[in-house]
Amino acid sequence: MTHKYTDFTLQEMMTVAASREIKDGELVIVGTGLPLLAAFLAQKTSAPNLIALYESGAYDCKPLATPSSVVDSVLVPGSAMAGGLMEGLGSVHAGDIDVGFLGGAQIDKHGNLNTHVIGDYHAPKVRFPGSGGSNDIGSSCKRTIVMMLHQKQRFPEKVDFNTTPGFFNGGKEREKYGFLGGGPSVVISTLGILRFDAETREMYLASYHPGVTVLQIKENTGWDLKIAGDVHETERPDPELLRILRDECDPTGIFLKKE
Amino acid sequence: MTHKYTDFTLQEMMTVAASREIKDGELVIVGTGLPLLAAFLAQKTSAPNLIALYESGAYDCKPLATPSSVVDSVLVPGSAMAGGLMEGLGSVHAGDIDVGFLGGAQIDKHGNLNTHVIGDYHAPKVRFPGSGGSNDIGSSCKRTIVMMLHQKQRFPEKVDFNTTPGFFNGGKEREKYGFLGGGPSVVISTLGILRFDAETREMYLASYHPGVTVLQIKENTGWDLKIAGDVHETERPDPELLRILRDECDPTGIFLKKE
Amino acid sequence: MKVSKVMTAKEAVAKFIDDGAMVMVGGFFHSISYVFTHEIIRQQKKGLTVCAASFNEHVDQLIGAGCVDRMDTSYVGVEVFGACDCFRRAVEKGLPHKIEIEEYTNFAMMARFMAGALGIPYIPINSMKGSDLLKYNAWMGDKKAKLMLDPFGSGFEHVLVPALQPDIGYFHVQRADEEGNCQMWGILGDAPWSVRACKKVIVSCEEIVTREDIGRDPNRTILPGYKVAAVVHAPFGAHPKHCQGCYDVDRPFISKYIKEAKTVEGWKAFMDEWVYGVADRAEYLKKYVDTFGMQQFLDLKARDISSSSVNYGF
Amino acid sequence: MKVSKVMTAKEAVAKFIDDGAMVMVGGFFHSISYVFTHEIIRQQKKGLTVCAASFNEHVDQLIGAGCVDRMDTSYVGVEVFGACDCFRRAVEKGLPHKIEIEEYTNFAMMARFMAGALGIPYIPINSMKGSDLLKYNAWMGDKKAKLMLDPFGSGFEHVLVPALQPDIGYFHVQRADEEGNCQMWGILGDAPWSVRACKKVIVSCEEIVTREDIGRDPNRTILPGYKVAAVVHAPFGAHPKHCQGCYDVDRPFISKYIKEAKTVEGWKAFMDEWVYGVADRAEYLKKYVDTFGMQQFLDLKARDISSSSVNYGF
Repeated sequence: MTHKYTDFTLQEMMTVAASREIKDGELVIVGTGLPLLAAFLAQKTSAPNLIALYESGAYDCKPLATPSSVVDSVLVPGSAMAGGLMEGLGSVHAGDIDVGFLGGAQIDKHGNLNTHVIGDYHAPKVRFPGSGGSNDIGSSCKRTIVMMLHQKQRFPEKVDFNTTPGFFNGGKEREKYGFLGGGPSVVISTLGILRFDAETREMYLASYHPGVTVLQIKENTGWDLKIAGDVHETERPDPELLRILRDECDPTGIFLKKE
Repeated sequence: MTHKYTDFTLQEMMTVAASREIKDGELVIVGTGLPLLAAFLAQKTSAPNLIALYESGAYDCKPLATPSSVVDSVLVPGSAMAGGLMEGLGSVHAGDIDVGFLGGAQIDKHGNLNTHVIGDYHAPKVRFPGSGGSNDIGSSCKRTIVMMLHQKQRFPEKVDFNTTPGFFNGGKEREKYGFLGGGPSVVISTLGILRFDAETREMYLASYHPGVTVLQIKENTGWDLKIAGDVHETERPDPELLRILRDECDPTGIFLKKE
Repeated sequence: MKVSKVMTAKEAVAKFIDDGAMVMVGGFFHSISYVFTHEIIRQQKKGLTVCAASFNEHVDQLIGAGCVDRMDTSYVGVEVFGACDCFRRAVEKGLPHKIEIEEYTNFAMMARFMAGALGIPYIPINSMKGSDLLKYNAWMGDKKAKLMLDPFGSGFEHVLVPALQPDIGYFHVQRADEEGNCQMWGILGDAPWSVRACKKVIVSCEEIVTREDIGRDPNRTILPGYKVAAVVHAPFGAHPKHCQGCYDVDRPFISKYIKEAKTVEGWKAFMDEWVYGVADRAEYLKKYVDTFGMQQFLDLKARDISSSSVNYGF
Repeated sequence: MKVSKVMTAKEAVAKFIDDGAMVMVGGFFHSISYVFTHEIIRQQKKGLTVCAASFNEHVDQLIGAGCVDRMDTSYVGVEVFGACDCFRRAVEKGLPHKIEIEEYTNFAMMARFMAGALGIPYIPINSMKGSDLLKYNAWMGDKKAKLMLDPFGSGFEHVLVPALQPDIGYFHVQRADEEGNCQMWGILGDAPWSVRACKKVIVSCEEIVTREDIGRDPNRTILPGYKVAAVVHAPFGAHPKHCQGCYDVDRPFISKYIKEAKTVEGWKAFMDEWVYGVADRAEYLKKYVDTFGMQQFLDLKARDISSSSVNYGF
């Protein structure tokens, strides 16, 4: 199978965009799936001194194959430390971690995340897994990167259940809680990249992915989404990055669907 | 050097008496010195299933030589677990430990212990090391065994500083604190064995060591010490016990002075 | 040698898992004691409150089997690989019956276990603040968590979460001795705090070793024997989960369960085949080999990446 | 390879131990970093607040040298083997100057370190209740500890002790890599909580190994590199304390210190000879060999009691 390194899927676009959000030397707590690939990609390209850790307690791992979960045995040999949740999430709660990755069933206008229920808590239409470490990461990592499937029901004006607070109702509301973490810094969706206004803490569209229109994004968002003055197309992935992502980060296609 | 196993020192008498206080199968937290020897002796004789642990985190040790401290490296090889203070003292604070050993500069009528100062706290005549793990052991072990040099200034009516509460002012006062530990069950001094009245929680003389008189003990106690109706001589150490104590528990005389 | 605690899984579950007990299920997405999980299902234990920092599909089997009345946890799912559909049916439709859930975060659960293990009554944390986790509670009522202004004057509130001391816990380790001293390596997950918090623990292990073997590397001991009530020898006892240095995760088998559990009928068929239809772990493994072939079974086995040795001399 | 943090003890102390800092001194009666302790004394650091769960005679040297203004601890002594006389002179006679002491219990100190390490603001405990430890405080005033009625309704009070996050900590381990990943075995004492609580840590080690060596046994890592600011290669760096698998305690040498420190003059003579009079650890060790003979030095070396190996394969 030959890969064309100029064509890419939206999953790949998201992963590359997420990897760009990490600065060299940062401590990053990584979850399964695209965040894991984004951290790997950053480490192999722009952020060689990034240290990746997992809530399970694995720290600075050098896995010989793509881990399929945050407790994959492949994470252990060669890692700098194998501890437990109190090592992984303890570092998070202490405010030591620069970047955390989040996702969920819903995200709202002010970056609040729902991984609990659709509908009423006591009689839910759909029940999701719950917080796990999400709330901990969202409360205490210096900033978080959210990755979302962009659909209208997943971007409501207000989440059905606030599992992991972002900026609550916006403005300075988050600050009164004394969190160590600053909240979400970016939302990377299947359609574009969204950020938060520094004053109102309302989510706005910063860029749209190649092949996606602003209108399409507005239609898939559950409130009247504001658009940045300088809104533009998301920078396309460099072919070399795509090669590394496909051939080195996920060669067996655990997370990236192969055509 | 030939040992006579019928003669014994008061140190040896104390150690044997302390070993008798431990029941088979108990979990015992052991400190340096005579308590360590008492636990070893019990393990080799009446309490083969005793498990000794140390506040440093060493658990169920099988040392190849007499440890000279609670962190002696000799404790580690062959032990069932080498952890840290949070493993050792954590088990204590959780209420898991049956017996703890204590000692100090002063003990008073109601079993309160002082390992801080003689005189005023802010301008002490003599400064001692402080609590260390004593207060933790006294607060949370199911019962404690206190070993003391019996001198009048060391047995005052009231301690100068209450480092490790026993029964406070007696009666039911200890109960209002909700400690997991029951307090001191016995005081083994260089002169005799003292216990606490079940109602008043006042210390009384249960037995006097061979060669010691009741009067001598009263004169070396800082209050009008009550005497048990059935006061008697402390049971002499069995010669076989003395042999094990000297030749197996402390063969090089780290803690037991050799003549 | 102290008294041996070795027995079969059947005996251990019959003796130490009581109907209505609060049961801690050890393991974090790995090294789950499936041998005990399946035995609890076969013995049809009822009214359990199960607790864990996070749960995977193993708890889904317990829920589907009707063993669980209450859950005290932060998560019930299989990461990006699928949903726990028995859990969803219980919550969404009350099948086989409604369950109550007391929900925390992963760190909050760990803090509660740590508190339980150390005799600390409660722990103030920064997680959960402002979230809807504080809006809802189940059987614990207002004892699920308390908001309190920092008495040391930071000006902020913290969430006080209460210590958790389950009646009994079970987990799976690489090796244990007959007295119950348990050794574990690789990712430790919820251990040691979750097991140390329990009043008693039953353990399944890949290998039963001598007390002397334990003493050859005492820093690997994750739980001292005094906490342990039963030791069960169960090679491949965590399958289809993985166990570092022993075997890898069997993701196709987990996916098979997730897929079949999408319907009640599919779930029943799977369970009849792999749980109710086998007497014990040995039969389960034999069935696995008969169904998927010896090669697939052997492919799970871990390659050798030996640790270095250290000197414990004095 | 990330940026190397390797430097000399002289550089590490000059760069990371500031006058007036709160300094955590790692080690519990063993594996004390004497190499840093002596360097701090030689560099005449002033106004330090030193903290540790418990202190032995090493802190006595810091006190005698006038480096210490405040102590935050539970214990200053040498078990049954003697007193710390500089500590006593400071408290009893104000020599070389008065020191303030904030006194807790060993468990309370560990709980404070644990809280500091985990971002937990304070921890409620059962120790200290009713004792005179709650009657007295120093610079912390009423923030030393708070009594609070259990908000979960047990009816009892607990002692809330505040988290401790020292500015800098130092400790000694068997091995570390250039990035600061530290491995330790044997009794762990106050580790990992005391070091994890610190904002930054400087570490001395018996051996500097490669990052790959660390990865061959990642469960031995007691502190991840991100916390570490400097790595100092210092064989026999804990002498006269012991270091599991490397060398035993040198009790005669400790007794010599305790004896000589009974008078100010004796203390000065000892320190002139063994601290002020040597430039660094290498000179100290050479002096030891010159004074006591190579045989006595070699007798300290640990015998070989190798651990078993485990399989980390997947």
